[in-house]
Amino acid sequence: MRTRSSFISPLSWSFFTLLLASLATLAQSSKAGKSASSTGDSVLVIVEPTKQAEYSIFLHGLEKKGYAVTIRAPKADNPLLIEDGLPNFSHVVLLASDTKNFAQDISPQSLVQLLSLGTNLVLTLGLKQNMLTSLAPEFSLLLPPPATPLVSFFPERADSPSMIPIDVSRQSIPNDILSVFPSQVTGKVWFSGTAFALNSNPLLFPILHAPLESFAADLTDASGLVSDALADASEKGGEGLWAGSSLSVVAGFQTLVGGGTGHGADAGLGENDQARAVWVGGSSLFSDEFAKKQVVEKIQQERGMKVVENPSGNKQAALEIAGWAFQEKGVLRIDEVTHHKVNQTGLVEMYTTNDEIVYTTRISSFNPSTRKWEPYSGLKDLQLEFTMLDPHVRTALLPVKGKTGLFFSHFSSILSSSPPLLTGTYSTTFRAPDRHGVFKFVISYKRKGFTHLHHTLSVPVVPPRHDGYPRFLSAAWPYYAGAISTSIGFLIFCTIYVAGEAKEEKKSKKE
Amino acid sequence: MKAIIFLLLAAAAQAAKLSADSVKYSIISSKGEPNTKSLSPNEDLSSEVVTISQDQTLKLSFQVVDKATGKGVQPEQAFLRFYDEQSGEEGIQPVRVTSSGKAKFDLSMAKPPSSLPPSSTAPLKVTLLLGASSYSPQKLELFDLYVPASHPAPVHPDEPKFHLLPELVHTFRPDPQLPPRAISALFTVLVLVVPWTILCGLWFSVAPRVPRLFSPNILPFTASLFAFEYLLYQYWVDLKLGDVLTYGAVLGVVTVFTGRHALASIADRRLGSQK
Amino acid sequence: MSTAYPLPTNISPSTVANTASLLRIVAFGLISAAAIASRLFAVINFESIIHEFDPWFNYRATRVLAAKGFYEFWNWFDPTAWYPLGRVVGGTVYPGLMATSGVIYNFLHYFNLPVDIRNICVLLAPGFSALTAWATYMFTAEMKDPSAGLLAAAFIGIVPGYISRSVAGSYDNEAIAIFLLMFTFYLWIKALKVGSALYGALAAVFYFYMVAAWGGYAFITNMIPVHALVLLLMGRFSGRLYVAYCSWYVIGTLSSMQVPFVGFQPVRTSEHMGALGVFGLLQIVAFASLVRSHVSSKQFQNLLAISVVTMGVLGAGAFVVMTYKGWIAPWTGRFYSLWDTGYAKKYIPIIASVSEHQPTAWPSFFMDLQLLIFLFPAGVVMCFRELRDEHVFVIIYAVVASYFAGVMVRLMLTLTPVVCVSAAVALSTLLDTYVEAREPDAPEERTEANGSNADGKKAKKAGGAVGSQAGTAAAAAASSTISDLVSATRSSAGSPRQKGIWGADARLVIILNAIGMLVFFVFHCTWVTSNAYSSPSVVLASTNPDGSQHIIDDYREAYYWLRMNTPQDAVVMSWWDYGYQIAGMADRVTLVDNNTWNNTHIATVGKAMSSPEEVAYPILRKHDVDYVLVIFGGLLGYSGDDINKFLWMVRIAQGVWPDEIQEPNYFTPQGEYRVDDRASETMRTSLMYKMSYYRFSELYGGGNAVDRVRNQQIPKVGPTLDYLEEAFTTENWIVRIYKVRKEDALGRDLKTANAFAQGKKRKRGKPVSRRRAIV
Amino acid sequence: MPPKLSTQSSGNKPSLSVHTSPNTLNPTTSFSTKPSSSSATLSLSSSLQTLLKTYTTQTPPQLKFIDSFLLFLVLSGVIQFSYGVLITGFPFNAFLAGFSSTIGQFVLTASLRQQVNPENRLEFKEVGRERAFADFVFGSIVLHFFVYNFLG
Repeated sequence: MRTRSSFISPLSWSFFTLLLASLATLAQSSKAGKSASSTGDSVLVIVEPTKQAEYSIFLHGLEKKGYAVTIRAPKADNPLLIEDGLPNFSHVVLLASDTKNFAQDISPQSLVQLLSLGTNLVLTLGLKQNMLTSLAPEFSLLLPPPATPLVSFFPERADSPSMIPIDVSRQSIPNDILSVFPSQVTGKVWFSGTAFALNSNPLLFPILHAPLESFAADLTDASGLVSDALADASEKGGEGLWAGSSLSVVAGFQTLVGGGTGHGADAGLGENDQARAVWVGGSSLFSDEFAKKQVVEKIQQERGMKVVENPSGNKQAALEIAGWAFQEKGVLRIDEVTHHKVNQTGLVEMYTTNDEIVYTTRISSFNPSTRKWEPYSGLKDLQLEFTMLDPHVRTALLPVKGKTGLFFSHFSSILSSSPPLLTGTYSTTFRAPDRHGVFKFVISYKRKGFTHLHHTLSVPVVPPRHDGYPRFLSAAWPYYAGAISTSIGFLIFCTIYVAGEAKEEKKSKKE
Repeated sequence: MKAIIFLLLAAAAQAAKLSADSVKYSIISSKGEPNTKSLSPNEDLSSEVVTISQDQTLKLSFQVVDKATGKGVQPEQAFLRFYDEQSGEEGIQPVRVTSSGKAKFDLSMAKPPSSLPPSSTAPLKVTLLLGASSYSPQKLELFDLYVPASHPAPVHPDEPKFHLLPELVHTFRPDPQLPPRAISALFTVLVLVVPWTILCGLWFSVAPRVPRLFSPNILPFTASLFAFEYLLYQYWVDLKLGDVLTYGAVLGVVTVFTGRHALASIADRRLGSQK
Repeated sequence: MSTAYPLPTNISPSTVANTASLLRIVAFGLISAAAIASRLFAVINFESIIHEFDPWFNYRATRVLAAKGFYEFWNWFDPTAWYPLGRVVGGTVYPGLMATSGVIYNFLHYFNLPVDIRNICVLLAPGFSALTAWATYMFTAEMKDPSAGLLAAAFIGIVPGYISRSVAGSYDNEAIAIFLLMFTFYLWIKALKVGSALYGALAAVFYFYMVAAWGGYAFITNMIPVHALVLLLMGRFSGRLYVAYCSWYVIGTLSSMQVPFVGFQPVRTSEHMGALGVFGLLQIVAFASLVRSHVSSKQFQNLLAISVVTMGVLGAGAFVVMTYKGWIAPWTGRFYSLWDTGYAKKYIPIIASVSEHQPTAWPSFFMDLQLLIFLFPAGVVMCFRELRDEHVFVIIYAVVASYFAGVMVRLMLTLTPVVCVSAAVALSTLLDTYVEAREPDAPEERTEANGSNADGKKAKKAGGAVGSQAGTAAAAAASSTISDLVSATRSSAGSPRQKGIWGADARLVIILNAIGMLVFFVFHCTWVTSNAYSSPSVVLASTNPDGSQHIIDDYREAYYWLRMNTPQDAVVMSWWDYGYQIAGMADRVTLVDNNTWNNTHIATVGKAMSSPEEVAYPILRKHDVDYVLVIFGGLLGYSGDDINKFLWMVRIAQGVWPDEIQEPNYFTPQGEYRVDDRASETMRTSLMYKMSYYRFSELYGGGNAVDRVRNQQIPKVGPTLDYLEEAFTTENWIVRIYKVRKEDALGRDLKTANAFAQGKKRKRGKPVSRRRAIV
Repeated sequence: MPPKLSTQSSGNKPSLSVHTSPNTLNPTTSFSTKPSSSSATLSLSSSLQTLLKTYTTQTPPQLKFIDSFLLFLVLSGVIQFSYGVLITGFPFNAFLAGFSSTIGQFVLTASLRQQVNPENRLEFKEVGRERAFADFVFGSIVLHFFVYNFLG
């Protein structure tokens, strides 16, 4: 019974407390309408009009996913990216990788501003210097010198070395990074363009590595002797060598939000204005040519060689890459946060030191297939910090069992009109430190490929009230007794003193 | 959909393979005696293990040849790849190849090339990558190289925040421990008994008779005194300050009057008696 | 017997006494009126506003007390101060002041007088100044006679040294503390004279009030024991002393420990041990005298010698041991700074940085006390003439207080009352002597119209009457001191038979002279009060060329901007001087404030202010700072600005991070403190400098920008800010508010982000070696 | 007879503190004046005798009555103090309250004794016997208020 009450409470009052969150939720759900994206349907594709036809498959794929695609030529003046400080599109794809100069409003600064305004970007690099190559370093990308495409002689094939099939399935991905390519991306992905090295920046993570045998070089230059050129480049003072599987051809970038104080100027749950950017080494990855191009593979058989031609994975990979950028997958959100004392219900403005605190949060993720936000209990490494200057407590927020969840869901639907979602609830109980101050509940869940969850809620922890200390301690019995006996003695003394001075008279007579 | 073609003779039609032969390495330490060792690498894993220390130098030499004709070739790509399987760190070192296909590479740990990756206790797998247009490329596993361990690769200061962090617990101050109740009780009894017994003993001997204990002059005064002490006792138990002050004020006025009266009467008696 | 001028002979002593007391009452009413009125300059010149710094906290706390009641106030934890540590207000405040005005507030509202709490706070100090005058009157009356008392009351009523802390609006502890000080002393003297536990207990109760009201209670805690000890050493032990002191000490000490802020100090710290020691000593002596009454003197010698020596040795030993074991805290830094003026600057800059802790400048003695400072020694000498117990007290008080007043400016306050008292004693003795009508031998009588100073004269008449016919009638008027009075007048009247004053002219000259001095004194007080002490440093006043007053209201402009344009829970960082004002006027969260209880936190702010942007930024973010507020007087020539306080920030920060902040780096190689182009690199990159002079030179267009406080020329190319952005600057640039920028969305440091935003291209990088060998 | 004994004890309780302390001190004094120490103790004991005698004979019973109350307070104070020192003074406010209640009561009663003692009539001209008692009551009640306030 008591456990029940302690679980109902967050739901019953959270509904009132986190109005902001719920409003954000409404906004989100209304935005996540037709398309598979959680942040909006409108897509602006910037591409040379002549080349537009080369990407028909990709663009059609986007439309099939429910996106409203607008095409704009790089030099065209409209539609503008930003009008009156507001972005015109939810997503921008820049396929004009080799264009030299762009219209006025398409500049590195404006692109960065777009990101900070919450617009997602897909940026493709070309072999020539242009606006994007100067923008890339801001995202901690290390580009090779111009006109040095990624080449590889492996595997042996008829195509030119600069046209490389990359095996998606052989990508090694750490377990706490979202894998952009689901298992259904089969076959190899054709790539041709520049690869880039990644500086250490936790916001940036590789989506598609270059093959380990590949390297960036200009095989066509007349001076020949590529090997010597590479050797020179790799030496000290050289312009550096770009080679191997540490390079990436596709990298994802998640902008930083909620890094702030979580109150005052930057209050609120920050994930609304989080944006994503994807850097792709070459726009041809999205092209119809590569989407149609077969991959020739030899398979050793007991009876000699067997040559197999598979369709490439480009069509799917392109959509997956764009899908991640458009916040279809790996999108999380904190719906509400509640906290209260153990075995108590109701809103708490301040805790006393050593209180047992129950902290509960509800998290949901966006499901691109149903295009809805659904409660999400999949986070295994969610942590809660109780911070004053430094974290005093850091404990795991574990998902609450689904069964209880259902049980309470129907309870909560009775108690308050908050939606009966209990799965996706994470909760923990800990003891407030025995020092007073303004503490903050901090959830800061940052994983590469996922939306950053950042939520802070400050609450004062105060010393006990003057009557909050234990009284009538056994240790103090003698003192209590002493005080009381003194006053009793005083009373009796007074009584006798005033009541009877008869004898004293006698004395004074005697003297 | 999937088109499968059997070419039995297709193998003959493909380009000639590159390969490296006379692959030798020797380890030069400060005090000479280079023991040169040759090995014949192939595509699958090699069991060869090489260890060099801080003051040693690894000399590696080979010749890139056309496997069919056996004469030297100068490929575009002649890379040594150092790879740490544990940390996944990788380093690529291009090697200069002469037109005759001869190649040399020195790895001195005194001043290692920038391509050498950070190394832990695990060995670095050294692979030779050969690639040239119009030849089919070749990948040769040379040996596992043990080099002195270095610092791990530098990470961004915020990197830990993007992974699971260690849990923290607050260490609480210990509560003050109380003495055993028995002792407290004992002393309580002492405080109550010892002084009172003595007091009573003494007072029985010296205390005057109390003839006027209940005389109307005295009694109100004593009563109000008792009331006062009781009020204070109640304050200790469960009264708020405000109540006590108000009650106390009222009681104080009463006590003043009763007291004046009582003391006046006593004074009269005394003075009267002394006359 | 001849008189210098005719004395009415047909007046019955009772009439004389009654007139005297009536006049006394009237005079006293006038004095209180003057005392209150002269403190209202601040309200007249400016408005009914709370003054400078601490009063703002007291005002805020009082509002809480009035709104939520006493217990809530007692348990009040203020999360908006000392963010994020918070402040346990109930346990770190002297609640006497707030309680007082809270009581007044509730009292008035109980009678349906809806007075705004602010006006109560503003007018509390003037109101209590009248009570102070009364307490001083009582005290001095015990010293000499009521006429001297009236003089003293008049002095304390208008003397600048006391007005400086009690003008309307300076709602600070001292406002009521001085009254409590004087009244406690009066009760102590009374208790000592009468030897009644009643007065002792009353003194203890008011001592408790004093403890609850002001940290300066330690002055009483040590004055009374010293007095008692001196009396002991003078061989003046008496039952009265025992009764008075013991009843005061026991009740007073126990009650003082009820104040949460004081806690167990009275039994733990050395400052309070003197009182305890005297208490023990008195027990011994009293017991010894009891024994003496029972045994012959010779045996008594042995007993006394042995017992006293034993007790003394045991007591001293116990004290040493306990201090050594740490049961008794050694002297605190503030205490040491009283003996060694250089101590604070060396070890506790936080204390030294407070302006009112600086040693007093000589002129301020004259400014605050004027004529009294000359009468003061004379009065002390008078006390030596007839050395009764209470006179000993005044002498000790005079000596101690004048030393402390020399050490610390703010302790001038404790000196002022005794100066008034002894000056009054001196002056009234003078008047007594010269208004005294009897002549040694004067054949003829002179009539004389003596203009003013009615009270002194009439009072003297009363005294004279008492003297002439050793009056039972006047006993009512000059209540307890009658016998003393008799003896005094006798001696003064009886001795100078051969040498004395003849004729009225000499009298006239002296008296007129005295009156003249008094008149000048009054003018001086009025002038000082209206010009020097009535400015609420929240609002500044300057005079236009045409002489009219021009109000500079930048502080309130800035605080109001904060209140209106920033989120409720925004954290504002500023130097601690402005913490209370920000909390009070802007109602925003502050990092540090004038209750300087946590040196490290203040040092953190000091470090942030004195380090370069990129060092300061992590500190700001860690403390959730949203806005930074600095005071800059360079445009207006307002010298009390942060650049002038900057060195204190540096010193305090250096105290905690000696290897990161070094004071010398902020000076030029020649050791000058400059802000112009010759300023040191550290100085120019420091956050404080940048925030002060950001865009300062732009204000002068092409012309050369001159800082009118430092009188130095600011370089044309001003400092640039990457991590902060200017949010608001007041009309006269006195207050400048900066907003702390959020981290860059791309994870770059804000310097690079700014460079990019301004279109700077960065050079291409290349892959670097990730291997770092272990050396 | 019993009154004698009792008054003795009541009388020499205060003097006990004197009587014991020299013994503890003797070594130190003996350093200074070796010969005189023995005589000192001798005279001490003798003087104690006379002290008791004079006390029992000369003290009016009302004072004895007060003295016994003083003794009572001393005892309870001593016991509380020893408890505080030996066992625990943990609720320090309680200790202070209890202990200082006895101390304060003692001091106030001693003041009363001084004031009503016929020998110092001259000292207390303005404080008659009844006035003295009123003071005593007032002081005690104020004291007890603070004691109970502080008892926690």
